[in-house]
Amino acid sequence: MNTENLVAPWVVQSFCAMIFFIGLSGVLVRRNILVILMCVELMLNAVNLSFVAYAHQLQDMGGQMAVFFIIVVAAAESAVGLGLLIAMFRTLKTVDTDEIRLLKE
Amino acid sequence: MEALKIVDPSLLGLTSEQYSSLGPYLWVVGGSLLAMIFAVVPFIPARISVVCIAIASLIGAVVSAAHQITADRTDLFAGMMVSDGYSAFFNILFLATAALSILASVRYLEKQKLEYPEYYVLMLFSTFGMMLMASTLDLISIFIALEIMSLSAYVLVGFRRNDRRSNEAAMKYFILGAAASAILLYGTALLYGSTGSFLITDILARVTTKPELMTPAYHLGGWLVIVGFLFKVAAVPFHMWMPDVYEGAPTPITGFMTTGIKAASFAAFVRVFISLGYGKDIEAAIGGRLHDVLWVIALITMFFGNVIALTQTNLKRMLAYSSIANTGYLLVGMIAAPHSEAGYAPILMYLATYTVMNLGAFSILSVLSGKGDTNLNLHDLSGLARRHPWLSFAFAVFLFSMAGIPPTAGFASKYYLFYSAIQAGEIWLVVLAVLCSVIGVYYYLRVIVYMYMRENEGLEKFAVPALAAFSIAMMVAMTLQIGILPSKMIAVTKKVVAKL
Amino acid sequence: MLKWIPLLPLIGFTINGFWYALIQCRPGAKKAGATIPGLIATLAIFGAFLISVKTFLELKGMPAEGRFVEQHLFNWIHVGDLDLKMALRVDSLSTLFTLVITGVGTLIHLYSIGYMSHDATPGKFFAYLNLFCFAMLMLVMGSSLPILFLGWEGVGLCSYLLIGYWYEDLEKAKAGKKAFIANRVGDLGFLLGMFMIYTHFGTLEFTKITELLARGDFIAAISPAAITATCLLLFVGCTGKSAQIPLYVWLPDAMAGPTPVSALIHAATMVTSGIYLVSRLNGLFSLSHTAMMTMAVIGGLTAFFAATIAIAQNDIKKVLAYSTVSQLGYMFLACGVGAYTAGVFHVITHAFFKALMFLGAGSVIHGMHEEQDILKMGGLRLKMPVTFVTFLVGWVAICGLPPFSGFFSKDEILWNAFASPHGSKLLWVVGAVTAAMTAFYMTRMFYLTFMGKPRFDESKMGGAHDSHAAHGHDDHAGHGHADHGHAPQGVHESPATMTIPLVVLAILSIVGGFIGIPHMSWLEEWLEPVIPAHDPATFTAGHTTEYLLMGVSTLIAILSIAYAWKTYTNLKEASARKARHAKLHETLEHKWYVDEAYESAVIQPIYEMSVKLWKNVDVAVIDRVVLGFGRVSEWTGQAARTAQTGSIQVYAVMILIGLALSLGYLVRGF
Amino acid sequence: MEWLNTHLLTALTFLPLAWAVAGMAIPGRFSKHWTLAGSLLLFAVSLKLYYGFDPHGAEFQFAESVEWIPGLGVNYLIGMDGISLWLILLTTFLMPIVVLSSYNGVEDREKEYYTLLMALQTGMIGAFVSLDSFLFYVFWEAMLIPMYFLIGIWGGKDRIYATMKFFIFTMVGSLLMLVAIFFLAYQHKMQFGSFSTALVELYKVRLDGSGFLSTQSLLFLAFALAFAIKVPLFPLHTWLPDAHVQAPTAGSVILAGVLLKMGGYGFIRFAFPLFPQAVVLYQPTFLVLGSVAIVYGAWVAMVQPDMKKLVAYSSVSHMGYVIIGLFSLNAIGSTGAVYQMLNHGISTPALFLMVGMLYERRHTKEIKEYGGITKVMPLFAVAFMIATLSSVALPGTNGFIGEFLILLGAWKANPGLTVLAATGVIFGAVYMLWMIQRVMFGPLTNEANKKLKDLSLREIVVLAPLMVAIFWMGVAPNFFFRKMETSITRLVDRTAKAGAVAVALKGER
Repeated sequence: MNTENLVAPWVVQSFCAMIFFIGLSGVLVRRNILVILMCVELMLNAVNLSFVAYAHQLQDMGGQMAVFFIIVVAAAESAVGLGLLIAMFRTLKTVDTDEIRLLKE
Repeated sequence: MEALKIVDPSLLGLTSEQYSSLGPYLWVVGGSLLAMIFAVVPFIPARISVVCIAIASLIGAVVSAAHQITADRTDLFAGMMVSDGYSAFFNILFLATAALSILASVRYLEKQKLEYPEYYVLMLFSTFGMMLMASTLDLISIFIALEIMSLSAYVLVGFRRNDRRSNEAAMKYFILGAAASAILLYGTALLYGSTGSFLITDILARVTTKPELMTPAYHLGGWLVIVGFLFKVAAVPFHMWMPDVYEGAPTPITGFMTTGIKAASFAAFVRVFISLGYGKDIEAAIGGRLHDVLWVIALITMFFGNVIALTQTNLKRMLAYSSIANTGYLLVGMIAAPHSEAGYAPILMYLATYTVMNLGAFSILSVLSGKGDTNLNLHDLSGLARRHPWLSFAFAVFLFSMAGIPPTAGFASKYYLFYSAIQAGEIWLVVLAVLCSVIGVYYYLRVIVYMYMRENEGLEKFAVPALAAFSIAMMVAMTLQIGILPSKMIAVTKKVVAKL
Repeated sequence: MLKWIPLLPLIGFTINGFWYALIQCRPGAKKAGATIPGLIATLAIFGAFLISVKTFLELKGMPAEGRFVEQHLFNWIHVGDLDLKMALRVDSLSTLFTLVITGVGTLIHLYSIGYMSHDATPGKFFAYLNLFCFAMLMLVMGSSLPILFLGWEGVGLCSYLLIGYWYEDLEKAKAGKKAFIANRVGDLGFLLGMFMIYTHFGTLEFTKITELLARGDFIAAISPAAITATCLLLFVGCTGKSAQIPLYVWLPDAMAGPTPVSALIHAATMVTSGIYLVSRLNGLFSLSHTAMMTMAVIGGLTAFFAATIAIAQNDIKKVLAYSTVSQLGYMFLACGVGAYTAGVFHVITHAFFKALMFLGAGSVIHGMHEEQDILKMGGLRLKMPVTFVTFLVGWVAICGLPPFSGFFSKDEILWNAFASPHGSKLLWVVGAVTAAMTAFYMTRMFYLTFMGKPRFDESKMGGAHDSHAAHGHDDHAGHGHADHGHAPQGVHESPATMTIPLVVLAILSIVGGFIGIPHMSWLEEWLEPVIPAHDPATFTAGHTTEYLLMGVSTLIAILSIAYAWKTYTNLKEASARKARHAKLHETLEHKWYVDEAYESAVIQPIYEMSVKLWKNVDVAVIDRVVLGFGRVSEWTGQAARTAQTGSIQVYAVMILIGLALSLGYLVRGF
Repeated sequence: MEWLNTHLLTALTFLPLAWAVAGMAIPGRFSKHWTLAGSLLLFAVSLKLYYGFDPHGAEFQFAESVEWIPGLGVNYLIGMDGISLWLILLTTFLMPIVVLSSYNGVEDREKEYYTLLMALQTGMIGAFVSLDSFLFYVFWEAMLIPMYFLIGIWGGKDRIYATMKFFIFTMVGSLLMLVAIFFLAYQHKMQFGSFSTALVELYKVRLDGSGFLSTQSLLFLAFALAFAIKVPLFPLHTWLPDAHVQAPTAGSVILAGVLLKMGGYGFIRFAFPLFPQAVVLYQPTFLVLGSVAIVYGAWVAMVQPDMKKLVAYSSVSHMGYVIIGLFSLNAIGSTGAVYQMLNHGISTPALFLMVGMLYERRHTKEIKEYGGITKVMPLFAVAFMIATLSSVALPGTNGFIGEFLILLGAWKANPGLTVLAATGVIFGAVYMLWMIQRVMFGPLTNEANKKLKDLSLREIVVLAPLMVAIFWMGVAPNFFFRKMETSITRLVDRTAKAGAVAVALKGER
């Protein structure tokens, strides 16, 4: 396998970093909780990509393996997240983060 | 790519003493599964059966964990998990927390009309998550254990489904928890990328042998992992979620979270902290400044934790902020640990006594709280001493202990922590910590003022449930015992930490 | 045997005291008469008198240099190198004082049985009187300065208790307080003087101090400034106790107490303790000329100043009070010019005739049913013959007419002021002028009280408890005891128990002078071991001038008596003269406004200062600072709390800011 | 009984607590008799201490040592010397009087009241006997809790402000002391290889005491702050008047009688021997502060409308004497200071008890409410006069011996300041006599005062021992000095030796 036409590792890593911070800023900026959940997923997948990139770079299967765990956990997480969202929607009738300001100070 | 390395089959088989060291975990998992089954069995009232199973499994786990403390270190799953004194100590702590929280919440759930058996199952899952966190050496499995613990905690926080505050708290906890876990994960990825291994012991070994591995990515990754943990233990810049979540969650759960989840986070944090080589010679590049950053974080955590608690009238929020302040003291312990002769022992002892105190306080609050956690404000307590002398005496003992007044456990552990901090040369930090704790003395004593010195117009007399009374009495006894004769506890923590 | 002298009055005090406290204080206890406690007290002091006479005779038998009796009771304070023994020591000087105290004391105790017959709590009165005698005896018999100080403050306490005896009247209570505090100011000086002595001499025992004073080399080692400072500090103590210029203000107000008290404490004994101290430490004082000079000047000034005020006083006791201050000034003048023996001699004679006149005044007041204003008296010579005669003797003695004791002692002082190496002509002039004024105001008082026509309406007198609201009266507002015991009854002579002491004192006033006749005075020879006599060579004038001066002073006395007698024969002319220079008379009447000056210069500023201290420093500054910490943390708490807006976005942003800041520091370390 | 002889001090310390816990079973009505019996028993036991103590024996007698926290070098080390002997006796002497005086003063929650009193006594005696700095700190703090509750529950109108202020004030000082104790233990490890907080061990620790901000000086300041707050010394005294005015009679008697001595005792036991050079360095500062405290306390006391506050400020003034006595660094001054602590522990409680008696009758402490009391309460007037004389330091009473020795000692150290301090003698007389005049003398105008009853038998029994003590200590002070002399000379020698070193250092710098 010739390796010369492959992408340089730092490119992939910086790409992952970009996606990660897009996801993070999504969580900060967006009002709608559904979008926030999606952004969290985005962050997790960015990490997956960086894992795979490192695994390839280090020629070690550990990274690849980690991705599976992360995907499983991300699934569980979003399940719980959506469950909570529905419960909240049933009482607060909204998914907007500005509405849920009951607990403060 | 050359052929994939085939995993060595011998790793999968479990030798007999590996099997026994897994005892506590098996008890808890078995207990939770059994509880789930019995929850749906038609003719046995779920409430009693699930509770009994949960308590039984916890007690079994404690018994088997007790052996581990003395037993020497056994590696499991090719080094990913270890069962040594350290993890046994924490396992016992988590199991005790879970048992005492369950005792406190039995009557509480009845009062709040929330008698769904899943409560206890989730509690067991969360305990299992904590136990894993205390014993894994692999970054990914730390992440997984963290998620097991947190996910069940998110649901437990939102347990009061049709109450807006509970939902809001759960949602906030979920979003920010998920974001923090993602940050932690990204840190893990960077660490993996720069050192090529997940095992924190390997990372340390590789970095010490080849210092050039410490690229900026490594530092970023290390710091992101630390930030992930700082979020979990609610150090100040990352603490904003905690008061709202604690106020929204049902009281026993708040108790469970302040003690269990914080202790688990600290357990994992200590292991990762050591693996990042903080305090060893290699930390020169990052160490000097890491110490200063942690120093500042510890200080503002203590200061703001105490100062904001001063202004709180809601008891749960006040205890939330006091828990933040205690995180500050623990961070002081973390900073001082590598340079002091006692090492991380004071942190373990502080966590143990902190757990006893807070659990006691929250059990009392769950006994006191009315429908939907109302009447937990300061003026609801006024004149409590006249109506419930023993309950207010217990609460007074816990408050004195939190304030760090002698013959109580809080004092002994604070003394031990500051003592080792002084040995590490952090004199000025200790002086500031001591002054912050004076602010703490004020708002702890203010509660006692309301209980003992105000006229009697608080909430009317009510029956104190037997189970809760038993657990509170036990915790009062433990607080005073550790306070008066702390040497046994100090010896245990020292022995446990020696083999870290 | 010596310890019984102070011990007997102490026993008298305890008996009367406990009897009063345990029996009379019980609610509903029946009112006790004055005779029983009076007798106990008098017997106690009389016993002490007998023993002191026995001691005196014993001392007489001893050779001159070994003339002292000592008795060690127990060691009082033993700390580090300070070793104080509670020991009594009577030598020639203190035996005189014990004789005066116990002698005059017995007479006054006897007198007050009659005087206090109508009082509600005589037990308490006699207990205090005995306690006073105990303290005074300790003062004069103490073997070291702290024991003297024990007596010193003890008498201060008793004078406070006795002046404020009729505590119901706020004026009297205030007078008591004023006396104690003025004494306390003096005692501060005394205390500091004691410390100076201790640091420089290493001991506080009189015997050791006199030994060290004798050793020339030791004295040379101490700086003269230190000695002067010590003497001046001790003298400040004397001014407080013996009512000299700066601190004399309490003595006139002390007249608020019952008259026997004024007689015993404020005439005969307590006020002379200053002279005792100075003559006891005469060795120390004579080392520093400046201290002697200040003493002489202050003594002279006080004598003159008090005499001027006495002229304008209308209250019989106030006149006597200012005359006492003036005579004390004389005594300090004597000590100031080095004539300690003359000072002691004047103390003795003054004790006799001043006590006599006070008791006489007491008998007048008792007879006149609490009338103290001499302008409302007159012509009492017929109503109270014994008091009249004895008062006459007292009057003549104080004016200094030859055969009487006053003449010898006052003249001795004037002679020494004139001729002694420390004295000066100016001092003699001041002394002479004061002597003239003394004669004037004494005659004025004597005449207005006893001579001329009665200026009071007898029928109104002597009715049921006639408690006049007159200023400064020692009214008999006894605790509601019923009536005066008998129908309205005119001015009457005092009963026997009061007149006998008067007679005895009169005799003493006449005879008293013969112990100190110049050039062959028994007293000088008697006090030789304690007070070294002056060798006449150093005197600046010979015998002839001495006799000449004696003539001059007698002449002055006679002239001013005649002048006073003439002015007061017709009252109208006297009041016309008073109207002429009214303003001067008015200032004199108001005691040169000294009390008001003290009030505004010292007491008021301290009061305002402490209010300011309390309000501003304590409450405003310290408390505010202390609470400030609480408030600051409360404020930051509130501020930080509002940052908790509850929105997830804000929390997430906080996390990011935390992350960014820490990362920035970690990577570059700003 | 054998155990009692060998472990007398432990018995003395924990008997009150055990007695109180045993008293729990007794119905509320009898708890006061039970406590009185307990405190009298304790006084008897403490007399055994007096007879057992041999002034010329070892430095610390009746010593007991049991390992407590081996990991940190802390052991349960207790013992006593001449000075703590008298302070313990003062505590056990005052307690029966306090219990008897609050017989009908306290109605609600009697059982807790008496339990707290006994717990307080355990804390106090414990602090006086502990020779391990950590143990001392534990008792020092544990003592605060009962007093906190006593003032907080049975106190006056705004008792909560007062008790909170009292607690936090003392807490700040003592926490800094705790940090200093840690540092000392750490230095001991550096210099001797093993942790130890025992006093005798810490005496051996060498600390650089050269400059004003050297380690020894900073440590000394940390200890001195804690003790100065407790004394209370001039700028740190504002908690005392509030605590006294709001505390119940028994509370303020114990607070004035014993708790204030804790500060002085702390100086003697800890600050002086551990940091001799720093003591010499800071001697002038504390002499000035002490003198200012005397005059300031007297002046502010003069203008107080409330009797209890007046007596409280008088305590500030009296304790100012103790400070200048201690810091005169010579045998006479130090003995005077210790003796003044005992005097203050007799005369001020007497005054507080009597103000309490007036309060029980008229329910007011305002001076203007009274006037001419002597007419209706002559015996009370006699007792009040005796207590005033003692507090005004009249010779023949205990006050004089204390003040005379202190001023004499201070004169040797710094004559100028002693003049300022000695003026306290005058102002002391001024504010006390003025108060007596306004309360005791003058016409009986106020109607309510006419019906006041004189002292009951119980009240006489309460006051009699104090009156006897006032005169006994005034006339026969040697009885007290004999036992404490050697301890004081040891204290003074240690600071004097270090003083010489400090002077040498100052000299050559």
